Amino acid sequence: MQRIGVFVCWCGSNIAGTVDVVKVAEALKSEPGVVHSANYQYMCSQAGQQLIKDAIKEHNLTGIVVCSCSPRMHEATFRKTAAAAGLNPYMVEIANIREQCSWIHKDMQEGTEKAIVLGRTAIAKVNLNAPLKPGESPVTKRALVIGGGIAGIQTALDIADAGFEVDIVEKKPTIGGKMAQLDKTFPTLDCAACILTPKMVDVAQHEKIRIFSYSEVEEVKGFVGNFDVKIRKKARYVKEDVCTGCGLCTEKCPMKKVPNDFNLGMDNKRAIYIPFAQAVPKIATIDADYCNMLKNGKCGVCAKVCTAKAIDYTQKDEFVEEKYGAIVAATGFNPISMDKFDEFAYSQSKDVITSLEFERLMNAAGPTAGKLLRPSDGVHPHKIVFVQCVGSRCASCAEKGKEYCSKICCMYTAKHAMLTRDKYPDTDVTVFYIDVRTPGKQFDEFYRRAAEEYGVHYIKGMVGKVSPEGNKLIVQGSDLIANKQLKIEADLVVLAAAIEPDKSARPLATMLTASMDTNDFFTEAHPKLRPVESPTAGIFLSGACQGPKDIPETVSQAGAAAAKVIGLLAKDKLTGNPCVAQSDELMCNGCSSCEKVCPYGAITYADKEFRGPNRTTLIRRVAQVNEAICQGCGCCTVACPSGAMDLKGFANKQIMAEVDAICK
Amino acid sequence: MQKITREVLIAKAEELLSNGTVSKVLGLKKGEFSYDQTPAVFTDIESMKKDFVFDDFSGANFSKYLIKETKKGEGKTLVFLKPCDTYSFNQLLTEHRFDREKVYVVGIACDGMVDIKKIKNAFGDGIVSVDATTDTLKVETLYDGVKEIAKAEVLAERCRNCKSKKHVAYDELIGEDGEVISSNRFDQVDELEKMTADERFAFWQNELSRCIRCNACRDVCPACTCEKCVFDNPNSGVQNKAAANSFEEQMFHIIRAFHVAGRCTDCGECSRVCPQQIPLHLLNRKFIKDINGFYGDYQAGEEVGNRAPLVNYTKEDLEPSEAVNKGDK
Amino acid sequence: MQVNEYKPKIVAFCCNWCSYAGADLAGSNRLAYPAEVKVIRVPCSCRVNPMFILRAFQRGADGVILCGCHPGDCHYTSGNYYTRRRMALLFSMLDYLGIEKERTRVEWVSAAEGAKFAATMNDFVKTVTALGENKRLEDLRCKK
Amino acid sequence: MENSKNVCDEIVRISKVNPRKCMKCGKCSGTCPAYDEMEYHPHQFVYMVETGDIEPLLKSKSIYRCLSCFACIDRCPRGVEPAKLVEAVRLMVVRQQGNNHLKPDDIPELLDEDLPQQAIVSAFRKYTK
Repeated sequence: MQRIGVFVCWCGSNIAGTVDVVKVAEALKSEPGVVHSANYQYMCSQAGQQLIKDAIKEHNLTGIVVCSCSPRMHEATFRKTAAAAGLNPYMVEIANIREQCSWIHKDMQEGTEKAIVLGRTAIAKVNLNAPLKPGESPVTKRALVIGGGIAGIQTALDIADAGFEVDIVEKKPTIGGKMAQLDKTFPTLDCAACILTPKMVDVAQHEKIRIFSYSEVEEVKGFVGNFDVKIRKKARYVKEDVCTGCGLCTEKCPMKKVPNDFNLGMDNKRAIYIPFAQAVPKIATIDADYCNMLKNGKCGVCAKVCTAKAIDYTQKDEFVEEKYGAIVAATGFNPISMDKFDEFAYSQSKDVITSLEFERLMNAAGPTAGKLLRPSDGVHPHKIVFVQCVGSRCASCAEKGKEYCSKICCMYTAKHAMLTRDKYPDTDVTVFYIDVRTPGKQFDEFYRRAAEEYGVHYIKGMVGKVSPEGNKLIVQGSDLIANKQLKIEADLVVLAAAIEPDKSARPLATMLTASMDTNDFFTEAHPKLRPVESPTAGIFLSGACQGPKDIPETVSQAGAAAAKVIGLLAKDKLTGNPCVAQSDELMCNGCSSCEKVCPYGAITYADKEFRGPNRTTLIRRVAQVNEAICQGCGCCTVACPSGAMDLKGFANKQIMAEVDAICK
Repeated sequence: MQKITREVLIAKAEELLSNGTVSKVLGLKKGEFSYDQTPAVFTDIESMKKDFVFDDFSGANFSKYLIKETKKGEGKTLVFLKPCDTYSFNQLLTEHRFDREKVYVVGIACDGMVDIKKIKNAFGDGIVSVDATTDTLKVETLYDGVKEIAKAEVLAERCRNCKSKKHVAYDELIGEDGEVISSNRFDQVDELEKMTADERFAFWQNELSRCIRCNACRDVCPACTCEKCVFDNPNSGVQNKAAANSFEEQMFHIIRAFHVAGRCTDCGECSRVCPQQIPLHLLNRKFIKDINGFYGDYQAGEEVGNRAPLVNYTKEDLEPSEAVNKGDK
Repeated sequence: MQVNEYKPKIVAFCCNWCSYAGADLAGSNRLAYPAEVKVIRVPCSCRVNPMFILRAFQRGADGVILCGCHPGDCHYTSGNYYTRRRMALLFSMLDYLGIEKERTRVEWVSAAEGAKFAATMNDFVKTVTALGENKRLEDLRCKK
Repeated sequence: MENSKNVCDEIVRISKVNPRKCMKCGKCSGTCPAYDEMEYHPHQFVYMVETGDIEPLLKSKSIYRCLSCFACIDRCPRGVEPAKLVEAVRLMVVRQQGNNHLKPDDIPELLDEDLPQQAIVSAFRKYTK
C-alpha cells in the first residue's frame, strides 16, 4: 500500500478563487492510500516545495499528488522536489485544478467538486505508480543544419565556433538563400551581399563545417542525440573537388535560354551555371533539364573548355549517411504564387512584379545591372505603385493567400519606396497599405523617413484592381482617409506578396516527426518559453521556417537555436524518458503487431526459452523494446491483443483506475 | 470432383507417415456420437484406422492446434485443411505463431459441412446418428425414427456463404482447387445496418442476453491465440472469469471482435461452437465489411505477411465521425 | 440551482502534446465548458485502448471523447492515424449494436486550439445531456 | 491641377507645415472642439493639402469654424500643426480681393453682453485681409 501525500495549491487566487482548496484537501484525506493532506498558497514556491519535502520525510510518503496548475507547467518542478527529498520523481502525479478547473468554472461548488474528482483520479493513478528510472543514451557530437540561408549559416557558424562539427545541407547549388538575392537591407540600408558574403566565406573556410550543397535530406531515423540521416547529393555533373569555379564553361555553353531562377526568371542563364559571383561553393552545376549533352548526347562544349576536367556527364545522385546529435531546421520561406490574384494582373502584365523581383531589378548584379527598368520595354518607370498585404491577412481566401501577417513587407516596401525616390527623384511612388506595421528597432523611424523625407505617398486602402491599358497600368484602389476611389496611371506595380514556408518543410517535418501548424510553419515547443525548439527532442528551429521573420530576428533566432544545440551537444549522455513501453514476455505472442505500428522501430524480436508443461521447454518468439529508442507513445499497447505490451507511467491499470475514479 | 472420404485421407496419411514426411497427424476422432467429433493426434496408422473420422461433420478449423502441436517434438505434423482453414493457417503464419517447416499441409476440396445444430433445430435433440453419404441426409432420431433432410438446408452458416474454394496454402492437394467466390456473406450485416438503432439494439439484446460466457468462441477462434487472454490477465484491468456485472459481457464480445478485427478470416468457428447459437460471426463480419468499405477490400490470411488493416493506415483514411454516419444517408 | 438537473459524466482522453495543451489553453483564456468534462492525460491518442472507452461506459460514463493532434501533426508521427482507424471501427461497431453513436466522439484539437477545445466540449456535453443517461450498453445483455 | 499644386505649395510655404509628417492617427480631429461644426476636419485638411486636393477646402465654411484653439497643435504626436494649415488655407481665401469674411457692418448684429471686446478684434484679424 502506498503512503500518499496530497498537496493542494491555491495559486494565489487563481485556484482558490473558484475552488475551496481547504475543502479539497480535507476531502482527499480519506481517499485510499492518503496519509497526509495539506494546502498552501504557492506550492511551486521555495516554501511550498519545502513543505512537500518535509512532508515526504515526516510521513514517509511513497507517492505524492499535487493539485495545482497543468502538469505541462510544473510537473518537472515537483518531480525535482520529490527527488530532492529522496522520493522517486515518477511517484508524483499532478491534478490539473487550474487550467482545467478553476480557470474555466465560475461556480465555487462546481469547481470544488470537480477539483476533488480530479484529485481523486490522480490519487487512484499514483496508487499504481511504480518508481521509474530513466535510461541513458550517448550523444553524437555533430549537428546537422538543414537549409543554408542566413538562418542556417548563422546557426552553423555559432555551433562550429563552440567547437562542434556541423554539416549544412542546402538544396540549391550555393548557400546564401533569400538574403543573397536581396539588394539593400532595412533599416540601415547596408547592402545584403556586403554583410552576407563574408559569412558565407566564413562557413566555407570553417574547419568544423561541411557544406552539402545541391543536396537534400532523404531519410531521418533515430532520436535525440542519435539521429541517422541519409543525405542525397544530387548529381550536378561537375566534380566538386576538381572544379575551380573559373566560370569559363558558363560563358561557352551554347544553351543560352535557360530561365535564371536566381533572378526569378527575369533573365537567362546557361545550362551550366554558377548562380552568382560570390556563390559558396563556387562550383558550376549543370541544369539537366536544359543540357543538350545530358538530354540527347550532343554538345559536350563545357567538358571541352574545362581545363580542370571537372565535367562528368555520367555523375549519379550519391548518398551520404551520417550520425548527428541534433538537427536544426532552417528551411526558410518563399513568396506565395501570384497566379491566383487575377485582380492584380500579375500574369497579364510583365510590369506587375513581386517585391522579390523588384529586389533583383534594383540589384547591381541583377538582370538590369541595377537600373530600374520596366521588364516589358526596358523603359524607366516614372510612376510606381506598391501594394502591401497581397495575400497576407487573407482569412477568407485560404486557397489564395495566408491568414497571417507576413511581417516583413511593410519594411521592405518602405525600403523599396525610399530607394526608388533616392535614386530616381523624378519617379513618383505610391504605397497602398492596410496598416503599416513597424515594430522593430529603428523601424518606424525608417518608414516615417520614407514618407516624410522621401515624399512617398502612403495611401490607407487596398488596391482592388490593376488593368493594363497600352503601356500603362490603371491601378484602382481606395483612399479610405479621403473616402474616395482612386485611379492611378502607373508604369510599374510592385506586389508585396505574402511569404510562406518553403515547400520542402512539410515532408521534412514528417521525416523529423516535428509538428507543424496549419500554415506549414514548424511549431515551437512553447510559443514563449521555448521558441527555438521543436516539441520533438533534438530538433531545433532557425529562421523563417518557424514563422515570418526579418534578418535581425532570423539571426537572433539562429543564434538561440545554436545555443540550444550547443547545450545538447555539450552533454555526454542524455537521460531518456522512462515512460516507455515494456513487453511482458510471458504473455507475448510474438505476433509482430506492435512492431508494425511502432514509428521508431524500437521493437525487435528474440526467441526465448520458456518452461512448458511437464518439465519441457518451449521456444517462443517474443517482443523486446529498446528503451533508448522508444518515445513512449503507447501505440503498441493497443495493437497488442494480449496486453503483453504496456506503457510505464501510463499503464493499462493506471488509466483504468483513472477512468474508474472519474466515473465513480 | 473427387469426393474426399475418410479412406482417401487415411491412405494419404499412411503414405506420408511411412515415407517419413510427417511424424504425426492432426485429425478428428469420434466423440459420443458420430457427429460429435473431437481433435486428436495420431502417431501411427493403426490408431488412425481405428479412430480417425472424416465426414460432413468434420468442419473444425485445425489451424489453431498447430501452434502447440508444432512445438512438441521433432518432425512434421500432417494436417488436412479445407480452403477456409488455409486462410487461418496463413494468418497465423503472418503472426509468426508457428514454424511453417514443421507442418505438412494437404489441401482438401470441400463442398460444405453440415451443422448439427441445424439438424437438431429441425428434429429436436435426440439425434442418434446421421448418414451423410448423399445430398439427402438420413437422420436417425431417438423418438421419431429415421428422418430425411436436404444437406443444403443444414449446411453450416459459413458454408452457405462460402467465401472461397481456393486453398491459399498447401504442400499438396487432394481434389481440384477452386476459386474465390463472391458470396452473400454480408447480406445479414446489411440488413442490420438498415435497421434503426432501436431495432438493432433489440436484435443484439435478444442475441447477446443468451451468452453464458463459456468462452467456447474464444477457445476455438484461430485468431484468439494469445498466450494469455486479456480477460484472464489480472494486469489487464478487465480480467474476469465470471462476469461481475452484465456489462462485462458486452465488453467481452466487443473487445474480442475488436481484437480479431482485421485478423479474422471469417472462418465461422465462433458461431459453430456457440452452445447458445449466438450469431457471433455477425460481429466479425461487421468489422470485415467496414474494413473493406473504409480501407479497401482485405481478406485476412490471403497471403502470408500481409499487413492487417488495424496495424496500417493511410493519410486519407476516413474520420470516425464519417464512419458512423455512413449509413445515415 | 435545480437539484435534479441531469449532469452527464464525460471522460475526455487528451493527448499530451496537442489536445491536453489545447485544454490548458482553453483554461488560460478562461473559455468555460461544463465541469462534467474530466480529462485523462495520455501520451498520444493512440494510447487509448478501446477497453478504456468501454470501461468508462461500464463504470457509468455517459459520453467518451477522444482528442488528439490533427492527422499529420502527431508528435509521434503516426499515432493518430492508428487512432483514427481504431475508433472508426469501434464506433461503427457500437452503432451496429444499437448504442447511440453520439456518445462517442473523436476530435482533433491542436495545442493552439483552446477555443476549439472549449467549443467541442460544450457541444459534446450538450449532445450527451440531450441523450440522457447511458443505459444501452448496460442493458445490452439484460433481456427485459 | 497644376494650380492646385501651386496653391498647396503656397499653403505649405506660409504655414511652414509639412503635411507628409502626418501619420494619419486622427488625434487632431479627436481633440477638436469644433469638430461637429466642420465639414472637413483637421486631419482631412492635412491630408487634402498633402494630396493636393485643395479646391474643396478653399470653398468650405470649415475654414471659419476652426476656433484656432491650437489643441490639435498641442496634441499632434508628430508635430504637424494642423491649425496652422487651416489658418494658411483661410488666409489663401481671405487675402483675395473682396473675400473678407467679416465686415464692420456685421458687428452690431453679433454683439451681445458677454462678448469680450478682444474677441471682436481677433475675429477681424482672423477673417479679414
